[in-house]
Amino acid sequence: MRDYHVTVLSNKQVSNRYWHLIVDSSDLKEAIEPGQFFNIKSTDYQTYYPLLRRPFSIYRIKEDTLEFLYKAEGAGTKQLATYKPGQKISLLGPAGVSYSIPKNCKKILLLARGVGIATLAALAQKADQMNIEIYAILSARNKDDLLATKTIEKYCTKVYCVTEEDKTSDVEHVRRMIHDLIKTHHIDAAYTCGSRRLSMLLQKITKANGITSQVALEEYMACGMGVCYSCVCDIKRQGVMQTVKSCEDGPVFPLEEVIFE
Amino acid sequence: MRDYHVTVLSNKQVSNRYWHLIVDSSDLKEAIEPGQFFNIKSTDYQTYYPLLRRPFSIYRIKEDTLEFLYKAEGAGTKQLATYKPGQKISLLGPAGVSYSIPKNCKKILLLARGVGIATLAALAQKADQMNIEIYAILSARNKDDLLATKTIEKYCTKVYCVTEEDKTSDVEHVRRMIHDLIKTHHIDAAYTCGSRRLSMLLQKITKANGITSQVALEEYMACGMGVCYSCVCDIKRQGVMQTVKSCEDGPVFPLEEVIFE
Amino acid sequence: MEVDIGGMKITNPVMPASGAFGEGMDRVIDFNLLGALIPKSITKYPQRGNRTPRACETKGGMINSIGIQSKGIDYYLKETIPYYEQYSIPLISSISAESIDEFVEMSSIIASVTSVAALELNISCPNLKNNGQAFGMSDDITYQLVNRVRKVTDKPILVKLTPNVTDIQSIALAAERAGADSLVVANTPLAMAIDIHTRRPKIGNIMGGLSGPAIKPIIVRQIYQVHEVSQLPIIGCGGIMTADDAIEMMLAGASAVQVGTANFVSPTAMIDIIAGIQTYMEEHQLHRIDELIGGVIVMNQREEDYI
Amino acid sequence: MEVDIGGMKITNPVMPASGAFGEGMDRVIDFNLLGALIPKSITKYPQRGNRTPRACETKGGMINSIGIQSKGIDYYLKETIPYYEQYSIPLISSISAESIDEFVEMSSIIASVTSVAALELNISCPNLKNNGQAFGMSDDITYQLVNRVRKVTDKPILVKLTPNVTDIQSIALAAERAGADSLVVANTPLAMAIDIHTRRPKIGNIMGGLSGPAIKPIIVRQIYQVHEVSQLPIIGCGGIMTADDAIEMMLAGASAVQVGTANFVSPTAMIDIIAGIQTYMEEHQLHRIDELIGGVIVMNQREEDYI
Ligand SMILES: Cc1cc2nc3c(=O)[nH]c(=O)nc-3n(C[C@H](O)[C@H](O)[C@H](O)COP(=O)(O)OP(=O)(O)OC[C@H]3O[C@@H](n4cnc5c(N)ncnc54)[C@H](O)[C@@H]3O)c2cc1C
Ligand SMILES: Cc1cc2nc3c(=O)[nH]c(=O)nc-3n(C[C@H](O)[C@H](O)[C@H](O)COP(=O)(O)OP(=O)(O)OC[C@H]3O[C@@H](n4cnc5c(N)ncnc54)[C@H](O)[C@@H]3O)c2cc1C
Ligand SMILES: Cc1cc2nc3c(=O)[nH]c(=O)nc-3n(C[C@H](O)[C@H](O)[C@H](O)COP(=O)(O)O)c2cc1C
Ligand SMILES: Cc1cc2nc3c(=O)[nH]c(=O)nc-3n(C[C@H](O)[C@H](O)[C@H](O)COP(=O)(O)O)c2cc1C
Ligand code: FES
Ligand code: FES
Repeated sequence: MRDYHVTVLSNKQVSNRYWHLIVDSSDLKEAIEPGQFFNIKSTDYQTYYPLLRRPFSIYRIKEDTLEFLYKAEGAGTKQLATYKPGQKISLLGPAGVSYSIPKNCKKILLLARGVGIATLAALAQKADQMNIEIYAILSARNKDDLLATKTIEKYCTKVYCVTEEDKTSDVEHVRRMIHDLIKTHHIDAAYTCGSRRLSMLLQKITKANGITSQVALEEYMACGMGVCYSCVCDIKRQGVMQTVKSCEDGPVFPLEEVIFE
Repeated sequence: MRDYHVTVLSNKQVSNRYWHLIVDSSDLKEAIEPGQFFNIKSTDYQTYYPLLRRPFSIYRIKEDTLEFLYKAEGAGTKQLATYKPGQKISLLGPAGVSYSIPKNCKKILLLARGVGIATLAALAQKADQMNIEIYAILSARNKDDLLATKTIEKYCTKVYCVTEEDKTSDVEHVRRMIHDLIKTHHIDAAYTCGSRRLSMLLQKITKANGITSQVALEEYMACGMGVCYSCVCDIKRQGVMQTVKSCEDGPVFPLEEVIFE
Repeated sequence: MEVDIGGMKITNPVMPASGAFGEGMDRVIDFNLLGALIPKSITKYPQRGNRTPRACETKGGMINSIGIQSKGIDYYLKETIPYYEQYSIPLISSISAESIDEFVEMSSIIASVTSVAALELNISCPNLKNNGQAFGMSDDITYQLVNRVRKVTDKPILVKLTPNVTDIQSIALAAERAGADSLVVANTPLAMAIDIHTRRPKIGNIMGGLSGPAIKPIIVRQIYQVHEVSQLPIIGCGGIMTADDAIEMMLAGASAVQVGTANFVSPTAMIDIIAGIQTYMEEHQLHRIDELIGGVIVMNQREEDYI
Repeated sequence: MEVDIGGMKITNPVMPASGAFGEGMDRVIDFNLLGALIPKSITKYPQRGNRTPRACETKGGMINSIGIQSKGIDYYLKETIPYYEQYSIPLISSISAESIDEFVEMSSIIASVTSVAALELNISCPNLKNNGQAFGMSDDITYQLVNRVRKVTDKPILVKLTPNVTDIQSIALAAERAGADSLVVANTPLAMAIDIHTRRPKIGNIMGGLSGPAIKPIIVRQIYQVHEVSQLPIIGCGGIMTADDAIEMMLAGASAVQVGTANFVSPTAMIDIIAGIQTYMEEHQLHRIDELIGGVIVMNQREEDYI
């Protein structure tokens, strides 16, 4: 983990609400794993507005580039969207615990919603390199928000898309899809990101079916480096309730440990 | 006076430290006179940095355009320099008391330093239209800072430049130049802007020689519309000391009234 | 959007903050659109005000130390009040004085002018007779001051509190017990800035009041605290730049708001804020402004669902 | 750049602010370059801390209400202190307690650890036994608290004052009389923010402390005020983002500074600030840091020449 000042190679709007950022990462010598994130300083000058960095998980990891996918919504992400190729940007990371793929894993299930799709895209890329069969259910408000679908399709055996627009994204429907999937295929591990509702659903199903599963949480982070305790969440580990820092002990947690109140 | 949202037509660096801004003023229906100023909002978005507007006097007034010349130095002027043609900018004004040219005036003297040259350029333009002979002494740190010289030369009978670089700008030397000028020509009125030292000098000379003279002050302004009392200065009017607002009662004052401590 | 401020009805909850508003602004906005008018605080005798520089910028704010540059009460009665009489909305006179007696004397004179709708007592300025402490820094003095003024007028008394206190609730309650009709929360936090190259304070008077967006979170907290203990209508003041800021203060407990520094940044700010509150009320289907006042939900604070 | 803080020599005047610094940062900066190390305030018993959300942004600042999430004093002695022993610079332990007795007990235990160079008493947090008022809001309680701790240790005692008081000078003097060696000016102004769409406070605990650039002018003023009356070395804290901010506080009267929120924005901020102070001293031909401390020029305040 370091504060890297890297060069923006590309920063483009890819759908109504989403942007795609590519930076030159040739100076980063550390290993970067899916599920980890960088804390990005969205403002370059001394306005201190917005004051704090914003955490974004890694979307794609290549030899000399790093990619992020983000929703330009609030002050920070809107500011981020103003970066032009050639400008320097400050990235603090890589931070946090990554997703892990169990040994001898053959088939996995990805369940993502919204920008969570970006986070799982990185995992899909890695799993594909390990020759794992990937089944993905991607959920979004509408088709325009189903970003990264093309990227993720490249790696997956099968991708299912559900949206509010098509009235296919309700929890009941997704539950049936997951059940069908795990009935047809022997799923070794499941991963989710981007929705509390879907995480709770997956938690129940994987518990009932004895499937290893992990979730990447998106808690509000002030420092992103384990010092401020703003990003805490409650987990139950070996029967003991603990308040942990999601920036350091997470953002990826075993799904069964997470307490969704 | 109004808060005009006008379009930037051009905003270019014209020397090492100075910038030249041209805006579309076709919507401004008010009369604008040399010595008046606009209070310009240098930041367009909600960063509130810098918080306040910055006052700039009018450099050139044309049919459908207004021009400003400014030194990009602190937070506000640096921000101002980032405006691109086509962007909207907020101008509050015209504000303040303008320079006035006495009736039957034939010859005037301008004494300007630094960006004060911009302020007096507008006056030169007007005086020239009135067929007045103009003699100007322009002072600056170095030749590069002698901006607007070309603009002002067009209107003037004779322009003298002095700089620190050439070791010609010391008060003694300028005093001799002014004395020579008023000995050779019958100067009806004198105007100054941009330097306290030179203003004090001109105050003494014009008083001794019974020449009408005016100065445009550059006090710190928070509101620029006469409500905050941050821009006050002391003047002596008809023998009575008064604290007046330079944004409303000025920025142009009869030189003999100003108290330079 | 009508609000009742201690008996004074105003057609909308937005008014200027004293000292950051004045006659010169009539060229830029229509005063009749505002909730009320408050000229700069007036003193008994003409005063020159503080030495310059009188204002400087800070990150997200500005410091001012104008002192009360004032032409005195005679000029105020002869020129200022008549000027504001041309407008149809309530005129609130902000009064600044050096002693309780002077507050009483001035209040009595100004309140007797028919066109003055209410008085605002600026008890946040340093009291020269009390070692520079502001009147509003003590419960006792606040009580005495307001109580004495209460006896000389029936017009609504607004008391402008200072934020520079350990316990704003007890000061608020002192003003309330003494008969205040409304509390303005609050004046400016005392602040200072130094130019590191000249080594001089950026303000001629060394210290001054901090205003602008930087202070809003402190003021919102104080409004909330005062609203917890006092029944009086609160006028929120400090750092409002947009309608959202005004709404935030109303949710915290303010019945109306005052806008200062924002006028300098954008002279139409108050008009924009009135429009913005209206839009918010329509969007949230609120029919009366009362539904907003003190409407913050503090029960069952929990993390927002992040689906 | 060496400074003496009540007997403790530090090689440069820049150190972290408690709670905005921690072990995780060793991956990003070399701790040995700092003036001192201050981990997050420790409580006697393990505590969960406050409900989330625990932080939010404001214009030019942020509000936090972490509560003291702490693993308790046993963990601190067994894990935290030994971790910091690997560094060669002084370790200052920040202590937070619920009663004077608890402050005394904890101070005595922690001060007896050889590698602890000094104690920082965080008297700015609410005292549950006293109706939520912070210890540092009362001269008397501040005096008693510091006086009792003074009796159990000879190590330097730093007292971290709260800015939320009417008269910071009298609190500073109470701490000084009671035997404090240094004053940290100051903790965070109490603040609040409300989400106008959900109508909920942006902080789970409703209110929290405001930090970041927004508060600097308030803190600079308090440093100046404390420096006027107290002989103790002051550590300035609140809103420092750059070397210029640190120098401003030193000119106001601080002997050293603490940096909090800036670490979140730029984890190398403290290192950059140390370098920036050095550059400033060279440019202004200052040979000793003492030439900076309290160096503000307040005589003959006059307008700057505008040539
Ligand atoms: C580990 C992690 C990985 C993430 N990965 C991605 C990603 O790949 N792509 C993406 O678009 N988004 C991602 N997010 C969410 C992203 O950080 C927030 O959307 C962003 O910070 C909002 O900033 P803003 O300035 O646009 O919004 P603001 O105006 O600041 O706030 C908008 C909303 O976002 C919430 N928010 C603000 N800051 C954070 C934060 N630090 N963490 C979580 N929520 C926040 C606010 O509470 C608010 O509701 C991730 C968050 C975390 C914690
Ligand atoms: C009536 C008037 C007309 C002016 N006309 C011009 C002009 O035509 N061209 C030009 O370049 N400059 C002009 N100035 C000066 C110009 O307003 C300041 O240079 C500018 O405000 C500095 O802003 P900044 O953000 O760059 O500097 P900052 O970083 O804010 O400050 C830099 C320096 O400028 C001073 N300053 C800041 N604001 C003001 C202010 N409002 N008035 C005076 N000094 C200030 C500060 O005290 C500081 O010393 C004029 C000023 C006035 C009052
Ligand atoms: C330039 C200036 C002058 C002020 N003068 C007065 C005054 O005379 N009387 C008063 O009660 N408050 C005065 N104030 C304080 C404002 O009324 C208001 O309380 C403060 O600015 C906070 O609000 P804001 O952040 O909206 O500006 C003044 C503020 C400024 C900026
Ligand atoms: C997230 C966070 C946690 C904090 N925790 C503590 C603490 O445990 N003890 C303490 O004395 N101060 C604590 N503070 C206050 C800081 O030490 C410091 O006083 C404050 O942040 C102002 O400085 P800054 O503007 O440089 O951040 C905390 C501040 C922040 C932002
Ligand atoms: S974000 Fe600061 S500890 Fe996790
Ligand atoms: S700048 Fe506000 S009165 Fe002149």
